[in-house]
Amino acid sequence: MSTIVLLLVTGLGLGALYFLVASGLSLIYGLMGVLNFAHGSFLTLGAFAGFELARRLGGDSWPALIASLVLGSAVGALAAALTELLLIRRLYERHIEQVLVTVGLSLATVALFEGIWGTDPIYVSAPAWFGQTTELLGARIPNDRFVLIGVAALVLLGIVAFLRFTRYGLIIRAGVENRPMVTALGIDVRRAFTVVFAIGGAAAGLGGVLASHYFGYVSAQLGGSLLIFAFIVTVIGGLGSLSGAAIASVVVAVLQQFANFYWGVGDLVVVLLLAGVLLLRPAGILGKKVHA
Amino acid sequence: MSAPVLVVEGLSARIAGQQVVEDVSFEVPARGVTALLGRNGVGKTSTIRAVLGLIERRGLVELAGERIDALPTHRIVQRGVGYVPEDREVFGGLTVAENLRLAERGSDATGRELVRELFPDLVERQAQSAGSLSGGQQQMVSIARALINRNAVLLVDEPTKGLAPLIVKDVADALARAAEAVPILLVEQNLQVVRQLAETVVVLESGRVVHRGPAAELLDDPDATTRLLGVHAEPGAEEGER
Amino acid sequence: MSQPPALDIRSLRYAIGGATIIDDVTFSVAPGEMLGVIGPNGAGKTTLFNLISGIAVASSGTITLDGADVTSAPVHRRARAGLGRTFQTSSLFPALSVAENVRLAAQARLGGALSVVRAPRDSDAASGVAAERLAEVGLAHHAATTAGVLSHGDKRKLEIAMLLAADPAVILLDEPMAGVASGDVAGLGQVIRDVHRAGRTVLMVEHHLDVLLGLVDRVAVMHHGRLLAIGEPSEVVADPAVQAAYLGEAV
Amino acid sequence: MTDAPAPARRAGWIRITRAGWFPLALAVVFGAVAAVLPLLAIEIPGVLPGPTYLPGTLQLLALCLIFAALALSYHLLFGTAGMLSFGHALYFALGAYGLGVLLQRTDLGLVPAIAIAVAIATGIALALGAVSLRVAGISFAMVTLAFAQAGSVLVRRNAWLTGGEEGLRLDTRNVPEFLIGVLNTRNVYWVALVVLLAVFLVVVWFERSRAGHVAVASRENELRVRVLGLRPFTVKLLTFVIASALAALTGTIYFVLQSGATPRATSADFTLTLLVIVVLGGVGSRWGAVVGAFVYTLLDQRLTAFAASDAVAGLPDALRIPLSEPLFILGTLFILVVLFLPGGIAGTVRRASSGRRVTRAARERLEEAE
Repeated sequence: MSTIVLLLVTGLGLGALYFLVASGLSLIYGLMGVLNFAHGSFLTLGAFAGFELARRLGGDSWPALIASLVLGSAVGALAAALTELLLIRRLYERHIEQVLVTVGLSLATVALFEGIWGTDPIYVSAPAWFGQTTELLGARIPNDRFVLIGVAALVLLGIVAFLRFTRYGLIIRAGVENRPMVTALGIDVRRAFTVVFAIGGAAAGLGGVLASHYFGYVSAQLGGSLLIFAFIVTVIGGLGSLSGAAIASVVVAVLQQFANFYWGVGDLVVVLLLAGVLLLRPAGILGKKVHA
Repeated sequence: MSAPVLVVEGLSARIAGQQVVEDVSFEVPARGVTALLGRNGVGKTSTIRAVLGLIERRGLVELAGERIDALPTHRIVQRGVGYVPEDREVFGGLTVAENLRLAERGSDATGRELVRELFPDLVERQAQSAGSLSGGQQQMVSIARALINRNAVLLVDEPTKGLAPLIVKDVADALARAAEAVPILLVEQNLQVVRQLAETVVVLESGRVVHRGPAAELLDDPDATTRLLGVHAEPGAEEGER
Repeated sequence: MSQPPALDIRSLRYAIGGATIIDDVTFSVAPGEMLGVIGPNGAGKTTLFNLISGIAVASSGTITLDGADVTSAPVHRRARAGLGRTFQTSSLFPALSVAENVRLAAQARLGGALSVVRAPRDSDAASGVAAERLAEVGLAHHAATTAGVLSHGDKRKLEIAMLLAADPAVILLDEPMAGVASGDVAGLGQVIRDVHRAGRTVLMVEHHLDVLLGLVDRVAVMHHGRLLAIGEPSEVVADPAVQAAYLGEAV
Repeated sequence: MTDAPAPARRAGWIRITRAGWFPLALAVVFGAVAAVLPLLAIEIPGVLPGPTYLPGTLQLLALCLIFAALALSYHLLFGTAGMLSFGHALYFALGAYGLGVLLQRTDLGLVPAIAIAVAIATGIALALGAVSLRVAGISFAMVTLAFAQAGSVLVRRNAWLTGGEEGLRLDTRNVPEFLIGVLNTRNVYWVALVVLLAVFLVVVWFERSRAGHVAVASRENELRVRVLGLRPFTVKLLTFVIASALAALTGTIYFVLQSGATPRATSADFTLTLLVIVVLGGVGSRWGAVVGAFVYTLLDQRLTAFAASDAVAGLPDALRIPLSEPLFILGTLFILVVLFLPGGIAGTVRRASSGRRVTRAARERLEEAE
């Protein structure tokens, strides 16, 4: 029983990380039709920024952690917004080229990160409470899992609230449905693109700092490895569906944890799940249309 | 007669490299309804979309004396061009209120009262998602989105398409009310509606203007109607049940 | 009846997102007949064609093609069963030449289109068929032209050539004259007449009523997703229900 | 190419096959020049590390040939059939690791081992392709990526079979003498050349076959193909399997040339590299893929040498760090090509040489709006 609870909560924690990456991917894809390969780099950059700041502030204090979370998401948002403004926007409506540019960006930035921070993982420190465990239903659960789950839930609520209650949110929701009609109402939809990129980047940057605590280290490859699972999550959840991404994040991560623990084949099971979903429901769990 | 609100001169447009509007010129007077007529596929909708910059276009378009043909769509709309698209194109996942809120353009949004008065039904259903409305109600939302702002001109594309006759009458009456305040360029297949609303008609054929004149003159001449609109009698007066 | 109808449609219904687009439509078309389908915009004509050709799948009802039930068969299987169609907007392979477009259609029909061993112009029955069909619609001189740069009227002709090359028994023409310059309408009408004369069953949606009524054997009137009337052109035009619903009061 | 078609009809084919004999003639010239290189002492300072007869130079050139062959197989997938795959490296790796494992664990000779490795990879491609092709476009890209990533994980995890992170060494027991050792590099080079030419011929053949035409037609207008009574799925799967088999074949030769393989050959980065090569060369162009592979491989090699040079080491950090990362420079170059040189090298040359042909960009715009 306690093992199951532990696996479940750890899976939820990992799912929270997947969601932080996948939410941005899904929003960007939904509004703009762009698959953003550079999304992992926003995450890695956020993680490194958070790490550098925390190190300067003394590493394992709570204020340092909170400051690093804030900085990580700010840096992620900024990097994403600049990517949209400088690269994506120039290729308006040319989806394949947009994907290619993000591919190039991800290759270049990962190399750059390796140049700056080296190829070896850099271990990060956190407040002592992070490493301790709390007992839940007989299972001793590392505290960082709760933080992850809490933050991801807040991000989900935040994004939902943003989409529901702000004007930009309204524009984004309408744009996902029918973009030309939004411009035909006199709205410059491109500004919403930048906003969506920034939100996605912020979530990824936040996820980067949290991932560095979940795994215990930062490396140039951190974003790339999470990105693959985030892709799988967005396909399973249904491209462009935020709630689909949330559900699929949890399902994928929990399944992965259990499969890893019992048979050591977590990654394989995830891919099999993907294959199964594609065979039964090519549009994903909450996808509206089969993408052509 | 006062200066026209919209001047279109030598407008051409392409979709997928194919000429869909060819050298079209006409004017929309500053008052009343001008109907843009022609058979299916002659480029009426494309003309409207070209004026709005929704498709690639060339030629001159002037709004109240200023050229707008080089502007992106959202800027054209911001200058006061209201648009009611073919097939309504409401945001089905948004509520009625959200659809309207999205359309409001800051200080231009002076038409809330008018919308409330014309479409009491929508006020009642403002929390309902637009996708769950009937076709007629969706058309009301689509028109309301244009009327909620103060506009220099309205471009209205087949507002009665696929609607039951009672609703057609409501839509036509609403447009008649709107036309008291703002000039309208109307694409419409239902010639009864055209007769009720329009003073002037412009007829397109194969992307070109082939006829221009007072509406009554054309509609009272069956030969001309047949020749220009390709109908024996009057198609599109949609009666019957949904 | 000794011969089954070329196309038989029973209680066909199609609903999406709560809206019923096609509502209880029943009719059949005899082999070699030409049926015009008319109705105001949004009446469901194109949807009806999509259901027949399999691009959309009916919510209920049956579609029988030459005696075989194809209600839920995939698009390519219906095509192989002898169904051909054109689209409202030209639907070609724009980067391929005119000849290649037609040849591809002929090969799809004659078999071996997926051969990796044979070059496209090997042998070839298909090449011969393609050349003939191009000549029939008067496009032989454009054989080498890239399809994407043809004029609109020529694209429509090319579509018909592709149809002919695939040699379907039943043809759906969705507004073949939409956007065609008025000078070309008569020529295109003649092409359609020839297609029909070769013994094929034709269903055609068209807004040029004057042309349509002169071509077809019978007319079906669609209105709000329902079949309002079907019969000989003169009868249908005179039918008071159609008058009231579609043609409207006299001007 | 059997009969002599009327001039008009011949011209009709140019769009896909170009003039019939020209690519083949070009291939013959290319093959002849490449074949005699090991016998000559050509030096191209700044491009090649040394004269062409030296093993080191030949090793690099052989790598160029292999990547060119791999890029051609990817061209078949992406350029011809329009399938954007992010998992093509998987089949290359299956070829390389398949051969390695077979040589290590069986007594098969080199040629049968290669044949079996390619056959296994082809079988896997058939199964995974059938699943991936349930979706199209961006989803297809993500799904192929996921499968490739699973392959990568399996290779890294199962060290007992694949050597894990260390990689797998070439077991030379059953490899012919003349392919082993630094001195025999030129023999491997020639084998690589033969493989490249073979891949080229298969690609040309497929593109000119009826199935190839249906693949192009499906890329342009899938619904129309279905309405004609054909199943785009079949031809896409066929293309996918052929491209994967070719990739596996090049993978086996890569394994021989490098005397082994590391998990990097299975990584997503490697597929992305392939994408960079094809886009750099020009999507839709066969020789663009070949040129792209040469440019990329040589550039990668030269940039790596440059990064390690004293000139870079002496620079301030802000310059030194980016310049010491070849992938950073290549990635940036790639972005610039996508932004400013649509059509890559081949597209730029084509634009420069003729203004009258319909440019690819224009054609794409047509398709997109269609």
